[in-house]
Amino acid sequence: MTVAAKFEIEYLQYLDADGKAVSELPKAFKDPKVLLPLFKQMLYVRTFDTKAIALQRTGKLGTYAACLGHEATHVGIGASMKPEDVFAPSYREYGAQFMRGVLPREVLMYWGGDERGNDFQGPKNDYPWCVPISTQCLMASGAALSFKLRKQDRIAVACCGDGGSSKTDFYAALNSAGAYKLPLVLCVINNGWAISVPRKSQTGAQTLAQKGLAGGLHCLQVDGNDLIAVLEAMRRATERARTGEGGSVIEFMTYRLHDHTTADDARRYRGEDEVKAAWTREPMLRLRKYLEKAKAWDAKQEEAWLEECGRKVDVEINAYLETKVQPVEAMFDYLYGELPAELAAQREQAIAWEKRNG
Amino acid sequence: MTVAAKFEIEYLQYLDADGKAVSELPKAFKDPKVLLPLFKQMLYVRTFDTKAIALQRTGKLGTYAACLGHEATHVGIGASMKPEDVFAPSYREYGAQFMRGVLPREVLMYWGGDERGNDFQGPKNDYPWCVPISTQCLMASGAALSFKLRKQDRIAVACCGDGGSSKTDFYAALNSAGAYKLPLVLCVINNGWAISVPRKSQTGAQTLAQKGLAGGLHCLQVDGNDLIAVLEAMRRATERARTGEGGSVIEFMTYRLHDHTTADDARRYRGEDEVKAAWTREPMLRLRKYLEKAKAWDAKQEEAWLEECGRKVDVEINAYLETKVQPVEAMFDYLYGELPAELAAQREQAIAWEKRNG
Amino acid sequence: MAEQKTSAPAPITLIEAITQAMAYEMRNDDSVVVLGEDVGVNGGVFRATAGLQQAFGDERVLDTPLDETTIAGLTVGMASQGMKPVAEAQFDGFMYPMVDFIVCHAARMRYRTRGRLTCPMVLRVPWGGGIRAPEHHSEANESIFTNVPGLRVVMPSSPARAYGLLLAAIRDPDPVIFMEPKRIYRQYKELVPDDGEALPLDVCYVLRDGTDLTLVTWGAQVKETLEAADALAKDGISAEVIDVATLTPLDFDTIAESVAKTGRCVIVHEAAKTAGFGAEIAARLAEECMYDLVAPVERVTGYDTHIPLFRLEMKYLPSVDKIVAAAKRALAHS
Amino acid sequence: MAEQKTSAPAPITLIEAITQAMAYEMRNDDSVVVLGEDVGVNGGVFRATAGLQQAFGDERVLDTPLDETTIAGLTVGMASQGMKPVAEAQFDGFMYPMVDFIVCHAARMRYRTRGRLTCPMVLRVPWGGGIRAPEHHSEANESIFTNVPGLRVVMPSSPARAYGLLLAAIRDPDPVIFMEPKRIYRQYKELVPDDGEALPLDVCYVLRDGTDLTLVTWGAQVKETLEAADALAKDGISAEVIDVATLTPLDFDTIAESVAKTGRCVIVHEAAKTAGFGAEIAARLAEECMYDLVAPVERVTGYDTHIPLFRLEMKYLPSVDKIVAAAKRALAHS
Ligand SMILES: Cc1ncc(C[n+]2csc(CCOP(=O)(O)OP(=O)(O)O)c2C)c(N)n1
Ligand SMILES: Cc1ncc(C[n+]2csc(CCOP(=O)(O)OP(=O)(O)O)c2C)c(N)n1
Ligand SMILES: [Mg+2]
Ligand SMILES: [Mg+2]
Repeated sequence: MTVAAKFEIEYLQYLDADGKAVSELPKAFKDPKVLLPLFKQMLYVRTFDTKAIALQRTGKLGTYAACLGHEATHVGIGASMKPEDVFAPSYREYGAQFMRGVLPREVLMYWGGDERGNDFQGPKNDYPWCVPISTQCLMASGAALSFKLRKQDRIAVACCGDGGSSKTDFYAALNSAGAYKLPLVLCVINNGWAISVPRKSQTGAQTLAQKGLAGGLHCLQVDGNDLIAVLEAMRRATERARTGEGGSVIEFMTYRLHDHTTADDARRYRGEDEVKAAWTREPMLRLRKYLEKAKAWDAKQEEAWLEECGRKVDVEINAYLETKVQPVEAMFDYLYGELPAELAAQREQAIAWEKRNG
Repeated sequence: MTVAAKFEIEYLQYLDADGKAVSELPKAFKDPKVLLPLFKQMLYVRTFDTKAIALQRTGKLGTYAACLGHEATHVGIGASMKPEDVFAPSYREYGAQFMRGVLPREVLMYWGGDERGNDFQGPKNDYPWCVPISTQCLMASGAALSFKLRKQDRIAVACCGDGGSSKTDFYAALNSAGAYKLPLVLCVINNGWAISVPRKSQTGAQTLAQKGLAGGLHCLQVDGNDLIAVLEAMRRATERARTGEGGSVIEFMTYRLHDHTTADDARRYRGEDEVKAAWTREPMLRLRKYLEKAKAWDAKQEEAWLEECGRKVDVEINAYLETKVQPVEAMFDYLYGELPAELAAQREQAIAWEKRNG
Repeated sequence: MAEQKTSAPAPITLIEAITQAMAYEMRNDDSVVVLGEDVGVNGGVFRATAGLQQAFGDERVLDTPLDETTIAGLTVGMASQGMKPVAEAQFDGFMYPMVDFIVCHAARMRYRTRGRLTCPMVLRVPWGGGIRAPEHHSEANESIFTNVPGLRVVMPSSPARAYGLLLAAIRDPDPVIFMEPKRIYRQYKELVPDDGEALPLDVCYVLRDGTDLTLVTWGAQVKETLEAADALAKDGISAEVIDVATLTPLDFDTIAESVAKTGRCVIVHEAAKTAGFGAEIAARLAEECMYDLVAPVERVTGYDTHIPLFRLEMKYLPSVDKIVAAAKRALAHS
Repeated sequence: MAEQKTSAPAPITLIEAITQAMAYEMRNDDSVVVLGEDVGVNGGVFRATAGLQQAFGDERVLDTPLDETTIAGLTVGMASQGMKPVAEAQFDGFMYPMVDFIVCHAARMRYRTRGRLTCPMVLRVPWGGGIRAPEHHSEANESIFTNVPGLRVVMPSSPARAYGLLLAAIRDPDPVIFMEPKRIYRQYKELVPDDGEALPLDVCYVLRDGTDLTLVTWGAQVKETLEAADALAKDGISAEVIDVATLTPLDFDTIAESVAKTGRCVIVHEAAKTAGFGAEIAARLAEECMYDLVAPVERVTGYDTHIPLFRLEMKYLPSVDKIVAAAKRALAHS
């Protein structure tokens, strides 16, 4: 038999669900000093998430997409990027975004129905949340192309879900990244579900990582609940991107512990047992055990930190709640660089109507 | 290192460019009696192609997409299907279509600017030529899904080019075929060029066959100028499809010996040397040598057959040239099952205008 | 649900009428299948397909991979091979990747093959704003299909019309884009007998007779338009209200007849004004009814901007007040 | 070609003017890149990019993989990161897969981010029928974008306007859909100084003054419309001819002013009639110019069918005779 091509896709895991090392830890991520701030960030994100859900439940926020269970993947991705890189999230990677300077109040503003949430004061070139699934991946490929053409030392990182890996835009992203050898990292965050559709219904492929082979990209599958595996996978992929070796597809295996969004009721389509089992593998647990064993963290520290997190998040929530609604003309003011005459007339009409009837 | 997945893609070739067997021939395709009618068909197709190009050059046909050099792949694919299967061509697989009963006059009618060319009198369920690249692949996946749902023992076969394998619709086809385990064979006919864009610019993937891995499909790369390899690849893929093992992606390596279409001038973008070299590997040559060596064919037979081909094709050409243009109301008559009142009024208007001014 | 055929009839909502129509036709015709994201065990994010997979099995009700191109392509593939697929786009804003297959294949299958292959499919699209939903969940994009020959664009505005028009759409031998005004999915209930009676396509519905002016609208705005007619009635103004319901092919005769009587026309729609479908109706009036008109045509529409996120969206949408104001402008002419 | 800047000026065709505009702006602005299928060494299937890759290199002129979704997505990605991509869809009929990115991202980038990110891109689309091309190579689909806020839809009809409008489109800070009437790509030549002077967007062009009626059109039909005006002149009828050129945002004032003078309007376009962009112009007339009109508005358009394959296509398209007939119908009213 003549072989046209041969492939092997690696799986990365360092800490098992109990926080025990299952293989030699990468040097860069051995030191608790490196991991601790990220663990704290994960706790911060979870605090935010919990409070955001509560806000929605009390009518103070619109539909909200929780990130419960994704914290290691999200924070790990955010930690692996440089400020000048560009991040293209889907709609729940707050952990990555906070590391890049997106403000919790911005997250809330967006889900609270206000476009100003997308006007990040931090990472000015990052993409906003992206509702049309996986289009952010292809946009990120375009961003990466612009870096390459202008010889900028920047990379683009995009996230999508297991469901999102079925989207043609995802394929277009990996195809173009391969064709132009672009500095792009495509992070497929496989949390088992796309709303009610389980991973197995999305594709006949054995792994989602292998989709990268279709474009000749570097492929990797990792335990997305293991922060160290996430960091190591991202280290490899970002290094490849920065050194001209091209794009990667990384599949992060995690689990969506919450409903799809606050508008969803997952009990309709998935069993309690599965969720219960997933809680034993969630990302905080193992990292906490690992850090505690290394004497880098303890219950008291956690209590204090969580309290601080609560205070910090509350400040953000208050800032959000105090934001006044935009005036009616805001509909027109960001439509074109310069408002065409036709639109200017409509703008005046809208203002006049509001004055009279608003 | 933990391995998440491992793949190997086979390459099939039986006859080299000189007609010498490079490996043990598959039993089913050893006998010249099986190969001879197909070789004759290839000669017929080439005769048709040559005459169609000439028709275009003399202003008797619109833009025409030649199939020069693709004959083994096209005829081999057509020979591997059953009448009740569904074929979804791109726009140059006349060799496959003739085997299924499409008439040369229909091909000419289509490229001659007449929709009636798509009204195949032979294979009633086959798709017409498809201009929007690779959409036929996804449509074929839908056809295959309909066979599966209705438990019909039929398969769908779609063709696209190397360029077409970059199209998101191609990815959607393989993704859905994998997700539903559909009886679908995706034939990627890699002729080296997509108009002026060479294969290497389309993708970073080492083979086009491996794209199937993205959907968990069976993948195979074959010498598309070797009829025996084409037949064997199709035998494997169609058998898988018929026995519920799901879809395949087969990459047929061949070469576009003509311009992209009669509207193209390939000298603008590719070298003479490459084309010259390709002529030494073209599909007729090796099969003729093989059959001659097996005493199944000789120059005299070929001469007689080509003469017959010429006569047969001329009959078709005459039938095409004699076809009267459709009346103006033909624009309306196939738009809806029943013409809505609004449209009926326009139809009358059109007829009246023609009568007065036409 | 699919089994409830014989239970005592109870009033149902618009979305329940949609479910009822699908269930009826799935019982009636084996070749009808439903497909889309989350339409299976989850019953659709709006519950339009609730109970269908349980009743008909997962070979009649298919969850698809998450890709709208895929949904459109599979749908056209199935339809062209003799099935009658009813596909769902989860929200209006996710329908754009389907445009290629709809325009290039669904709308042309019959035309291109001179009737050899056809495309009897329905694409259901929850449509429009006003439900405080996230971005891309509130778009009024019906106009994207109205210039495409070979399609039908249909939009019901009551439970009964939803039932009858969806049955008609599924039975129609050609592709139908069936847009569902999600804001009024559960606005009110009415008795909709599950009798399998389809309504005609290509017909506008006169919802209220009147003599002073004609209000023309479709979809969720039927609600505000009827309310505006009520408000006008209090001022002694008699407004005729027409629900276009089947946008294309358009039944312009019903509109023309009304305007011949009233001499005034206000067109109300949620989509942006410029080149919204209201333009076509106004154009027809300008071509064919100029001598009937005693006042300029008025359009009450969304502004020529994107529908804003939900804190501002109600200021974007047509409102009862805006319709009344336009009607009064029209009435000021004589 | 890109080097010919200083050579003696010679008259050029519309498509040469397009090449000239791209070359000018690529010299002028480093951030301008050209991308599409076959735009590189092949210079585009219509030769619009002929010589550009040779002049500017393959990092300024990029062949893309064969996927229109990819082209649209890469374009939006580049534009939102500060480049000025000029993308080509090879033919009108291949533009539909781009709709999602155009509508969901290009048109909303600025709006969604409150101006933080923008999308200064141009999508060039060879447009329209009448060149005896194969299927999907002859479509007039401008209306698909005219109801989408945040875009500009532009269509030149002469070499000089092609040059000036394309420069304006590339320099514009927002996304522009630039549709090129391929039938008149090489219709005639005119002197187009390569001076980098852009024309204003959002302006209609009065090509011929007249007093008896107004003919409004755009794209390739400008040719037939001007010929119709000539024919009418022979009968002593003075027709004003307006090339809309920038469909959205629309400069309606120019049209209204003309109709105020002439009282009659015939709108000519190649796309199917129903919900074609002509409807918007007729609608505006019905809203704003009713008291100026002395005759019903007329539309001369393609039928509400797909453009047929080429043996029949000329019977589908508006013709001089059809325009003259409509004008005479309008003139029969007084
Ligand atoms: C184009 C498009 N289609 C459908 C949706 C509706 N939708 C929102 S999220 C979602 C599932 C996404 O699943 P996955 O990609 O696995 O990401 P996850 O939500 O699990 O993180 C769907 C179908 C959408 N937002 N965009
Ligand atoms: C969607 C779409 N985009 C562009 C084209 C124009 N076009 C026609 S054939 C072709 C190249 C196709 O190359 P390939 O897929 O390799 O097939 P081949 O012609 O070589 O058989 C292109 C770009 C098209 N027909 N459809
Ligand atoms: Mg998921
Ligand atoms: Mg090719």
